[in-house]
Parts: sequence; C-alpha cells; structure tokens
Amino acid sequence: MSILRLLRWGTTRSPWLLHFNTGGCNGCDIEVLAAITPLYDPERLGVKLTPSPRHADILIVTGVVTKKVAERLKRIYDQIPEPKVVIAVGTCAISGGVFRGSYSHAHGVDKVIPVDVYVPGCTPRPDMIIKGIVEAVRILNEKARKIEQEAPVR
Amino acid sequence: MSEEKEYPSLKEFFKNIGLEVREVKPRRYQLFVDPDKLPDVVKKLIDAYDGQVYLSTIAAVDFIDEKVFELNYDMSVIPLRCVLILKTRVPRDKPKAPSLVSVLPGARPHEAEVYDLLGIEFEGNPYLEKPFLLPKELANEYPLRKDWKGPGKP
Amino acid sequence: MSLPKLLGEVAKNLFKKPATLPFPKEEIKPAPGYRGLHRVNGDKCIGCSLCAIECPTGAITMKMRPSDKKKRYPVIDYGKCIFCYRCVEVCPVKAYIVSEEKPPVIRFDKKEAFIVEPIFKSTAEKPAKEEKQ
Amino acid sequence: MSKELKVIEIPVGPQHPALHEPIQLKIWVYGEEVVDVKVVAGFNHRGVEWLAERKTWFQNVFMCSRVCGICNTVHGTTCSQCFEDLGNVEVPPRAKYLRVLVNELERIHSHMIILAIMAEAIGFDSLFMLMMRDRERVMYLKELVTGNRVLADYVTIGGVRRDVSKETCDKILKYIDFIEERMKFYKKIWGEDPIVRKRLVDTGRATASQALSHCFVGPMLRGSGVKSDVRRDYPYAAYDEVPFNVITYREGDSWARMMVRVDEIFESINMVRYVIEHLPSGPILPKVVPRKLPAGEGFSKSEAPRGELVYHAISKGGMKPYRLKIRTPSFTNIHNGAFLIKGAHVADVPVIFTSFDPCIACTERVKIIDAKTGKVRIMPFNKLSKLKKL
Repeated sequence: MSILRLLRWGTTRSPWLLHFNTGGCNGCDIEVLAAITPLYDPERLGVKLTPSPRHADILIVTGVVTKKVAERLKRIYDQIPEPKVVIAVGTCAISGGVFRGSYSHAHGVDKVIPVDVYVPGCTPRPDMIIKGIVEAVRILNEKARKIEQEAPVR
Repeated sequence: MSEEKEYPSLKEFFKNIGLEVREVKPRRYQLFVDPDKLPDVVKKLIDAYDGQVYLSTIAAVDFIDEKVFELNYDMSVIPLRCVLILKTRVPRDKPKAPSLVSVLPGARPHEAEVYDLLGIEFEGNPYLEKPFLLPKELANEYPLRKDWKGPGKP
Repeated sequence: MSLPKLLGEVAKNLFKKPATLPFPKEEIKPAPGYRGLHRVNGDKCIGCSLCAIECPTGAITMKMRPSDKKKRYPVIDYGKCIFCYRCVEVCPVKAYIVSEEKPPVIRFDKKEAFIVEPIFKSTAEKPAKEEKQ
Repeated sequence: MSKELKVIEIPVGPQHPALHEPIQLKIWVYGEEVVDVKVVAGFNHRGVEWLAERKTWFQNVFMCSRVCGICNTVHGTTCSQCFEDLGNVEVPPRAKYLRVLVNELERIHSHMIILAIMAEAIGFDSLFMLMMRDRERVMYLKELVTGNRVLADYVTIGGVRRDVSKETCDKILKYIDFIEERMKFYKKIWGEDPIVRKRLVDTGRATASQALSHCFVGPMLRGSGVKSDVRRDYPYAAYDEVPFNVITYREGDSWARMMVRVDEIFESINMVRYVIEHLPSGPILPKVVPRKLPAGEGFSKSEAPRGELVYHAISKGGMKPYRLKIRTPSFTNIHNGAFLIKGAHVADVPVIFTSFDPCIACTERVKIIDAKTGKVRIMPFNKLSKLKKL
C-alpha cells in the first residue's frame, strides 16, 4: 500500500514521455521536439523524454496511424507499465485530419489504442502540448490512485 | 567536371540519334520514345553530357479510356539547366517496360514505387517487390489504377 | 587538440538570464495574426454551404436551423479542422469571426467539446459562449 | 578468437531514439562492420497521390502542404506552381517575392533543425539546445508572416494569402541580424570543433559520379561537389532576380553535407534581406483565379531544404486532377543513399543517416534493398557469399 503510494508520488511528480510518430507529416514531431528545448523546458517540471517504452509513463502519439504502424503502436502500448496515459497530438492523430478517406490508415489513434487526452490543432503550439501533458499527469494520478485502492490490503 | 565545357543543345543531340524533341515551355523539352529504345536513349544521353544527368521521377498515369499506361520519365540535364520529359506508353493488358537500373542505378526506387502502386513490371530490375509501400492487406492491389474500387467510407 | 569551442559560450550562459519562458505562470502569446479558433456568426450566415464544400478535411457540416427549415448553418468539428482558414477566405458575407485563441486541450470524457456551434445573438437557438472579436 | 564471428541482423526503428520518424533500417553486421543494409518502410504511406485525385485543386494545395511538416511552404509553392503552369495563371510580382521570403525562412529553420538533430546524434547536447533556442526566433518570424508556426498554408494558387506590413519587415530584419550573428558562431563550431570533426569527417563518403548515378539531390549532391541547384537551374518564383551563390563542398562526406547546410543558411539570410529591400508593391493575388483548370499537363520543380522537389500533374479538365505525381527529395536520397551505410561502423549508422537529412514524412513511402553497385570499402570477404542468401 505505502509502496504504491510512493510509486504514485514518483510517477506524477516526474512523468517520463515516450514519443512515437505513427506516420504524420513531421510538423507535430518538430513541435514536440521544440517543446523539450530550452524555451519551454518541461524538464524543470520533471518531464523527461525517454527512448524506451518500458521506462515511460506517458505516450505521445502524433500522426495518422498507418495500417503498417498500427501493430507496432499496439505493441509499444502494451510494453508501457501501468499506470499509463496516451496523448494524441494534432488533428491527424485525432481523426486523420486532411488525409481522411485514404486507404492506408486507421483514421485516428483511438481506433487502435485508448486515448486519454486530445491536443487539437494543426500543428498544436508547444505550450499547448505541455498543457496536454499537465492534463495527462492529472489523469495519471487518478489512474494510479485507482490501482492503489484496488490493491489487496494486508 | 569543368563548367566551361561546351555541350550540344538537346535539339542537336536528339537530331544526331534520329529523334525530334519539342520545347513545350521554356527550358522544358518533351518527346515520345518507344519503351524498348528507352534504356538506349538514356545511355546515350548520359554519355553525351558526361553523366551529369539524373532522373527526377517517373510519373505513371493510367489512361483507362485508351487502355494504356503512360510513363513520364522526368530527367534533369545539369549542364543545360533544363528538364527533359521522356514519354512512353505500354499497353494496359501487358504492362511491361525495360528497366533503367543498368544505365542509371538511381532509377531503382522510382521503378519499385510504380510497380507497387500501378503494377507496371520493369524487366531487368531485380529489386521490384510487393508490397513495397502498401500495407499487407493491400498486397495484391494497385491503388492508383483507375479501376480500383477504393476503401469505402471511413 | 584544442579546447572545445563551445566551452566559452556555455560558461557565458551561466551568468545570463534564463532563456526559458515562465510558461505556466504567464501565458505565451502567439504572434499577432495567429490562426486560432474561429467561430461562425450565426446571424450573418446565409447558409450557402460554400465553406463546407471548400473545406479540405470535411470538418464543416451543414445543419438545419430549428427555427427556419429552409436555412442551414455550419457546425465546425475541431477534431478534424486543420485551421487553414479557407472557410474564412471563401465566405461571401464574412460571417466567420477569427481569434488568436489557441485550441483547447480536451479530455477523453469530454469529446463533445470538439464540435462547436455558431454564435447566435438574436434568436434563442443555441446561445454559445461570448467571444471577443 | 576461438569463436567465429557471425553476421547478425539488427533492426533499427521504427521507434528508435536516434530516428524521430517511423522508418526501419535492417542492418546486417559482421563484428563492427555493416555488411548489408535494407531500408524497410511504408510506415508513413498515407496514400497522398490517391487522395489528390479525389480533392479539388484548392483542397490539394492544403493537403500537399501537409505531405511534410518541415518543408510545408515549399510543397505548397510547388503544388501551386504546378497548377498555375497547368492553367496559365499569372502570379503578381509581389506575391513572387513573398514566396521567396517565406521559402527562405523555412530553409533557415529546416537547416537549423537538422544541424541541431545532428548535434544530438553525435552526442553534442549543448549545441543541440543552443541551436534549438535560436531557432525559435525563426519560428516566431514564420508565425508573424504566415499565421502559424509550422504549417504555414501561406501559398495558394495565383499568389499568397497574406501581405506583410512595414513593421513586420523591420522585425524580420532585426531578428535575421541576430540569427546571422549566432550562425557565425555555430559555423566556427561546425567547421573547427574537434568533437564534430572527429565524428563526421570521412564517414559516408560519396564521390561526385556516385552521387550523380544514384540520383542524389540537394545538399547531398552539392556536398559531393556537383553544382546543381534548382533555384539557379530552373528558376521559379523570383529566384531569377534574387542574387545568391550555389554552395558546393568537394569532400562528399557527412561533414561536407552539414557544412553545405551551414553555408546555405547565410545565403538564405542574405536573400531574405534582399527580398525585403526590393519588395515590389502591388496586389498579392490576381483578380480572377479559376476554380476549374483546363486539360493538359503541369510540371514544376523547386529546391526544398532537402533537395529537388517535383510535382507533375495531369489534368483532363474540371475540378480535380487526373493524376498528381509527387517526388520528394528524401525519397531518392534515402533509398539510393543507403549504400553509403555499407562498410561503416555500427556507431556511424545514425550519423550517416542523419546527414541525409531524412524526412520520412516527405518520403511517405520507403523501402529498398541496397544497391549492389555501391562499392563496399571494407569487406569481410569470407561472409559475403553467405550474405546473398539472407
């Protein structure tokens, strides 16, 4: 119980991000990249970009989910330990955006994995991406608390 | 590769090999070539301009009414600073054209792309592969052919 | 081997003001002319559907007005909108209100916030939130 | 060594810390040497050409801008030019100059981002942070002129969508001066810093004839000493009136490619200054822009930050194109450039690959088996025969 509380304290105060491009136009990706640079610097808030899904708490997904990449997205989602939160950044990740109607993608991240926070815009500004992360941390806290409550009490 | 060397103009060059080139717009030339003669013409072109010729793209068009595929080879001739569009036509029921890979290795991905999306076979290109870009579900289909029925509404 | 050229610059930056914007405390203002959220002035709109036809993503759908069965009005889905302002450009009566407001972050349980109805003042059809012009 | 070395297959990507985009490189290594490489892709295939046949001319300009986010204005410009060529639409001179202005601003930010990513790839994180900080000024300028930081949607058929005011011009000049000052400092680092030079010099070398026969474009071709620039060779917009130099480096390695980009930023800065000083007055859009274009053929190419970008449209009249062919620079550079990875060390793979300035979104489809024509410099002969079967 107390271990889980410590875990919740840790994850919500310093959430680690994993960024995955699922076939977007790169616009959102360079904005995610811009959001971790000195001008916005979320690292002072404890947010850090990590290369491995096994270390991550928050998954940032950009781009239309092409059919070829959908299975990899699922695999990466499964590799992230609970509690986890998914942010869909950009119009393409929400609904397919300007590429709606094409044969080779799934029209949005939520068709493949559950999404918790949507950041609309084409492309969203870096500060809005950080706001999305703040919202995601709130959801992360709720999820972690749920895990805490459901754990068997000894 | 000296800049000063004099090169013949495209009109002169094609006159020497018995073909006539048409200037459609300033610095843009166009001519029809038989598919079988194409590698030969490109070889001569590369030799005449010291190899300073590259293939920009192959734009393949499906003219379903005329039952032909048209292949537009957009070449750039660096010393003359102009664009040369070599047009060739292959029948729709037997879509086969000779490959340029032996004379210009850079033609490889362009031919593979056309093979994947339109199904025109380039004889002599060992790198053709299907699916090249398409997802596995569409491995046997040719989306850019005009008689492809499409994915339906999302 | 010479010293890395960047060392001097790094040392100099230690004594400078931080480049980071105090973001959560102060809002970052976009440059003037930023293409932000746009709304429809429902009173001005004549229901010609030109914006819905021209929209590159199909984010605008035309809805019937409850008061007048012959007229339609546009509804924008910000989940599909790419903020290209093509609709603002083609509108023959300039019924679109543009703003520099950034599109808001939306939680998974509030997905209906994507769909935004026009602003009506005279009729009581769907009084929406006021917005400065 | 008692145990014999084996050829091992290593997948790099599609989710990989060094590559920010979905592409997979399958590399086969023998010890530390890369013996074969295969670019597996299609992870980013969105069916843009298929969609283009189903959208109207104006919708296509917006969609084509989103083929690539980093070089979106140049996509929009080329697409518009292609349709203007098809419909014989005359572009007013002020619009031509403004197109040059925005395209050059975009080139500055695109080159700065690839230089920053390269710095990250070689483990030079402070340079990455400093360059990204200064790049934000360019992004602000872009937002000021076009209305959005990244996806500008600035160019439309016939002209541009916004005008610039006097204050905007003053601000651009002020910020551009700052960027030039900073770039002079960065050029010193890129040219002389031992960390950069040790990592980049002599990796992924391509000779001029190799670069030409493999159809490289843009900085990859100019880094090998071939003087080819679409802005000079096939001028579009107002590039025939704006003076600039074509930058070439003879070395042909990763370092030369990066230095071409560094020097091109200075050229772009000068061009931005020239454009603002010589901006003609007049309208930014012609009086009538047709909604239907006639039957025929349109062709346009331009110099994107990554190289030559080609649009080829075929129309049968009406509201929609019959066929729109897009050839992006990264498509040939990544597919044909993969042979440079062969024979390199495993640790050099991300460096060589980043020096291509890979834009997977641009490529929108990638997959290749490596060219057998590219000569491998260091070859483990005993394994090559087995390799063919892999």
